[in-house]
Amino acid sequence: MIPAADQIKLYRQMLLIRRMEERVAEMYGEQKIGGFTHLYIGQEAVAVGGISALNHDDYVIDTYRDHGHFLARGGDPKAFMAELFGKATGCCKGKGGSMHLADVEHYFYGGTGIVGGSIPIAAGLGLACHYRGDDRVVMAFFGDGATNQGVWHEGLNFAKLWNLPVIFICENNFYGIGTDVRLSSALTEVHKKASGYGMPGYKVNGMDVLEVRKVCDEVVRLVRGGAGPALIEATCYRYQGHSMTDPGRYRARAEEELWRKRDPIPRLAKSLISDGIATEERLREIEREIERTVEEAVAFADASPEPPVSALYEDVFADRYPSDPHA
Amino acid sequence: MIPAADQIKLYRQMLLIRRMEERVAEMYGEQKIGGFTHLYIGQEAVAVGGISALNHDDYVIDTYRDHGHFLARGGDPKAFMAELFGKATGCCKGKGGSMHLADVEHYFYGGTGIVGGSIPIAAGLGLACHYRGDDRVVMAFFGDGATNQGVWHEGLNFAKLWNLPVIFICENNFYGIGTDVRLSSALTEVHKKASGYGMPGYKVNGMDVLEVRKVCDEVVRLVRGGAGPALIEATCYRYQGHSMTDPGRYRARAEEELWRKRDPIPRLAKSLISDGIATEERLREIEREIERTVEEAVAFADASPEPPVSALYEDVFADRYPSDPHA
Amino acid sequence: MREIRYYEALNEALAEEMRRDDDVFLMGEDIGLFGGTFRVTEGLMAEFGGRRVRDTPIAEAGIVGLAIGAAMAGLRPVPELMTMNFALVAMDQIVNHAAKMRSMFGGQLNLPITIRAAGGGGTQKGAQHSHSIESWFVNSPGIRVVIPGTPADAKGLLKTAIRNDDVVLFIEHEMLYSTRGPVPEEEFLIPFGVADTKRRGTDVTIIAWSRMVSEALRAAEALAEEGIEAEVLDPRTLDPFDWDAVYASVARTGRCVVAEEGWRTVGVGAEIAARVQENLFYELQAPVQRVAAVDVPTPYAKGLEQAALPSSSDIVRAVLKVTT
Amino acid sequence: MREIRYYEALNEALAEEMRRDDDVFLMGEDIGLFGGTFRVTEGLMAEFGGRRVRDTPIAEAGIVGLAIGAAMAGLRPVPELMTMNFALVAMDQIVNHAAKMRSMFGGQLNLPITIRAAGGGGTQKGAQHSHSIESWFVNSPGIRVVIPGTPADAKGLLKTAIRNDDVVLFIEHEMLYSTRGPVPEEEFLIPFGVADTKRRGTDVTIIAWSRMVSEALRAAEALAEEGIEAEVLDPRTLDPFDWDAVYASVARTGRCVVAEEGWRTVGVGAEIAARVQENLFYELQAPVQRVAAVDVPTPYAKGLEQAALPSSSDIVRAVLKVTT
Ligand SMILES: Cc1ncc(C[n+]2csc(CCOP(=O)(O)OP(=O)(O)O)c2C)c(N)n1
Ligand SMILES: Cc1ncc(C[n+]2csc(CCOP(=O)(O)OP(=O)(O)O)c2C)c(N)n1
Ligand SMILES: [Mg+2]
Ligand SMILES: [Mg+2]
Repeated sequence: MIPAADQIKLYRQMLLIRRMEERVAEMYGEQKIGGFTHLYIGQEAVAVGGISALNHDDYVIDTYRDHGHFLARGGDPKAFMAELFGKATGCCKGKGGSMHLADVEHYFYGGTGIVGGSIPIAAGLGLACHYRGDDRVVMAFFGDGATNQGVWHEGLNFAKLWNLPVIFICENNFYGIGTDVRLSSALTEVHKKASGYGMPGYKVNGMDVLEVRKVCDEVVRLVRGGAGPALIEATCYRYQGHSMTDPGRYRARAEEELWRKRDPIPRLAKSLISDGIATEERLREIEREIERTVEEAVAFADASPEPPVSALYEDVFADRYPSDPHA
Repeated sequence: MIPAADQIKLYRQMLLIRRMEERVAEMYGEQKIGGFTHLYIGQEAVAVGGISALNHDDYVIDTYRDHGHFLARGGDPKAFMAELFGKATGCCKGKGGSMHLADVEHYFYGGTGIVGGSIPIAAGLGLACHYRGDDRVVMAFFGDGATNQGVWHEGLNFAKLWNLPVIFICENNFYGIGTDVRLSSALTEVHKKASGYGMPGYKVNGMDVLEVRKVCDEVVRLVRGGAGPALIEATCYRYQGHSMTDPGRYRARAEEELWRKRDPIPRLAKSLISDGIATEERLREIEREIERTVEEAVAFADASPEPPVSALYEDVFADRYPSDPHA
Repeated sequence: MREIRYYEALNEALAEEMRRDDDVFLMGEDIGLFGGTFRVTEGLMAEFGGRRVRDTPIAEAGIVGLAIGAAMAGLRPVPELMTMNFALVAMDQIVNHAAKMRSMFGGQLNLPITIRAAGGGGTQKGAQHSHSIESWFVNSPGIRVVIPGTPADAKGLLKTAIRNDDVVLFIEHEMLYSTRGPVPEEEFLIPFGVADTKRRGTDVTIIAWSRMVSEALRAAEALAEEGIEAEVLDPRTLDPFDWDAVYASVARTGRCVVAEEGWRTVGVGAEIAARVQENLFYELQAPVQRVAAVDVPTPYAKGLEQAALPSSSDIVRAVLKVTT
Repeated sequence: MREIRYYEALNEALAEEMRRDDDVFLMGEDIGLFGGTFRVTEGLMAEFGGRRVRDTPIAEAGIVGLAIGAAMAGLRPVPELMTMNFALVAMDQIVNHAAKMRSMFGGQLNLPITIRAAGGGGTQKGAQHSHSIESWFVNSPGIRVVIPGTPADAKGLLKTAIRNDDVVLFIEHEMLYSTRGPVPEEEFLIPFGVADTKRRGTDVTIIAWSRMVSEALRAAEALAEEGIEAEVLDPRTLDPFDWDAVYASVARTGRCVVAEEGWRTVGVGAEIAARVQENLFYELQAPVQRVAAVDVPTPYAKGLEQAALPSSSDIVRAVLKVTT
């Protein structure tokens, strides 16, 4: 049974992500945000359930659909929005953008824009845990589409071979852009791909944050204890298009409606109330607090300065030499 | 039961490969052959058993350890030796060398020097079979080490997803250069890796050509019939070092001796005689014929001309333009 | 002449070549049911079906590998890598397999493969999604590199590429897809290795390709107001390369500026500068200038990205440097 | 001074840096029990054990990826790719992840990774096993490129690379491993970005690195007999690059020849030629000449391979072209 305070925190985080993402969509429409922007709406239970099972100094690593995980990991909403606005106050000084949010202080090692690219890196974080003999674990999030990339295979083999403490969480939302998982994976039940590595595979309902949390608690405990890596498939659904420019015509309306009925946020709200953990009034209060946080983040991002052109030449290397480009 | 004539052919081919490879080693010692040269001695039963199960116009594709498969596919021993000598009469005009033997006329699409590199290409040959609606199959040979490369994963997923007629044959000789398969693969029983793709996996004794042939007959029949791809693990052993410069110190003497007792050639000789398929005299005669073939090949290679320098500028492209390099 | 968009021109080329030859087929991520990330393959699944328009897993090395195998067997695959950024996971299959196989096998087979991918930056997609790395492929022997800057060139060159018997890397540009230009209604092909003079001029030769063609033309207009007449030469194919056209133009103008979107250091512009000084040492009135991206990973923030990538004003500046 | 071999110098550098810092560890194919394909890691497994000398699967993209992760967590991995040929399967992890991450993340972390690999051809290993593709990495921002040509440079630069806080590609050469040269007994480091004058001369500047250094020196001796004194300059690191040293030397000699083993078209030599003509347009007495590999996949046959790759006689020819 997940403690009441934790359940409220899960609710707060899912709602924060949802409301923040809704504002991101607006801001993208107003062209305050550019480039590729992939919303996390609908999948909140996976990031929140998974990351809440970690210690503050466990490692988290991600793909380009990284807004939810950044916030769930405790990343600053202001630095988040400012990054999307391309401002100097962004978490990556405006250099990363939506696909490359990172917050090393919170052990969030960021998004990559290359499908599957983070998987061997996740194993490398796991190797560092082993190397140092600490008892940290690594949690790596990725999509169903990533499981067909070569490096996914290499990363999972390494992790199992060396018994590294990595929890691979596949957010199976059944599509990679417009391609149905049945058109991309020989094995559509992604957790069964673990069998090719002799690794345990779990399947959870990624629309139920309590279930995700429960399974992750257990898996994290095992992995931290030395059981070696594990693969978790969390079935879920993204409510929006793949990125801001995708109208998502490839999905059936009926399918979308079905999944909207499984929305993880009202689901948790209902159980919080029926389990007597929170009153409706308390939930409304949380909603208001979150709205304030979102507004503050937008205001902060808006008011923040653009990075100066001189920033172009910074951060590329730790050490500088005369032949490096300069203003 | 494999027909008597076929069994004799299997014997002849294994012995041809063995004797040819022994001469290759000598010629390498005499510096008539250069570069990387990977001998196939010890593994003859896999190439011979596997390829003999194919039709003449099925596709075969390979790695850098490709001498045995080239010969088993019916490649000309003279063109083989001349290629190793880097002569203009070689199967690739001296441009490929040991790792890149190819013989398109015999549907042998050659070796690649990049571990795993041929796997998606094999699937592509399978795709061509499907595309054209012909009933050919593809047989792809590779080592245990290749199964951990990213493209191996991609190729197997594609093959199963599209139900392509490809037989993937892993020659598990338990080492990739000096690295024990237990130090490179999370799953050391390579045929079980098929499970990650929902593909059937078979294991055969790669030191018994009759067993390899029997299983391949069956698998080829299934695959040709439309059952989709299959993975076969043939356990075997290379008697020499990884390449000509490897003394092989990483392997225990006892292990080597054990596998030498399983030599596929005396094994078949024994059963040919005990089954009344051939007399000792007949086998000696075959041996003599093969020795002649080998000598002719060496003499041919020796007598052949070097490629002219002008050859440098040929074969790169089918179409030539003025900016291409020229003598 | 009718005007159509770059992506429509590409779409026509694909459709025409597929109608012409059943051996031509497409494979790539989201090219079928989804219609292509940049709409290039829109409608082709409907016309040609799933046999010839194949949606694939996200596995670019695999995609190229399958194309190689299919080409070995005599087909004419046109794989799409979506963007050049994803060519990085397929480098080995492209450069070490596709490009070398004909040569290694002593010419035993042809590999008629046209690999399509969108290159370039300029839309704030950040460091991993803004590559102009044509220089790597021009460095690699065995592969043709085609990089059209206008709808007509896109169509005519893609048709040539598909009929060509060698491995072709066909680099489109994300920011060009929606640009319009005149494209003949009747069928036409554009040969490889023939540069196109996009503007005649006498004072300086600007060599530019892909998105930099329009930047160079814009720069030429601004320069014309200052009384400087720039010739704009678009090689259109970087391998083969029309050196004769470059030498002829620079011999006339005596001055040369290369504009490319890729990084400056060891870009294709370096090769052009090196060859021009080798061949026209005494004709050159000033050193060859290069306009290119700043040698840093492309940043996301709009202002920084614009500062990182070259534009018409950088070209103007470079021309002024050698003409005044 | 004692003379040791190139591979021994590298081995010493690794051992010294591993003794100095427990965060330094090695990973790669056959580096441990087998002792390294080129003996560079010989004995290190015995001294440092399997925690710090890690044999890996054949999965180069994975190897680099794991190194990135370990470096993110503060370690100092020294992954080996065996040869540069296998960097092609790891291009995305090297160029699109390792090299860009610091920048994309706004400088939040350092990635102190030294990727080692043997480059080059010349031993009949054929088209897929003879790469000198340093130009691609010099084109890519965010990664240092180090390419020593002598045992002493190999040792001093490898130690610097390992202590450096950025991603370094450290390119060795298959044919250099067994070459001998003087290497100080006492500890020393060689800074990045400082070219070394391997021979003084007044008539022409030959710029060469890796295996071409010895070819250039051989050429210089032959030229001396003709009365031509060549200066041989080895940049040693291609990123950072010691442009000042190049300009200073060429300003003195007025003539410049670049010798590299990589393909000619868009090689690093193109960049050097482009910059030298940009910066020394009026000082140059003759066009910059490039000596490089013929733009074809390297053939296996010995005679053809030798014709494909550059050698001291090609350098002599190029020098004579600009001095007579
Ligand atoms: C190597 C690579 N190939 C292609 C792309 C383009 N792309 C971006 S997201 C995406 C789909 C990924 O699907 P999935 O892994 O299921 O994640 P989801 O978007 O559903 O979260 C593709 C193909 C990419 N970014 N990287
Ligand atoms: C991508 C790649 N990495 C490394 C190598 C170097 N290499 C050549 S053969 C080999 C071992 C391959 O082992 P395995 O696949 O088991 O085949 P075997 O040699 O045992 O037949 C290695 C690592 C290579 N050729 N390609
Ligand atoms: Mg998905
Ligand atoms: Mg093996």
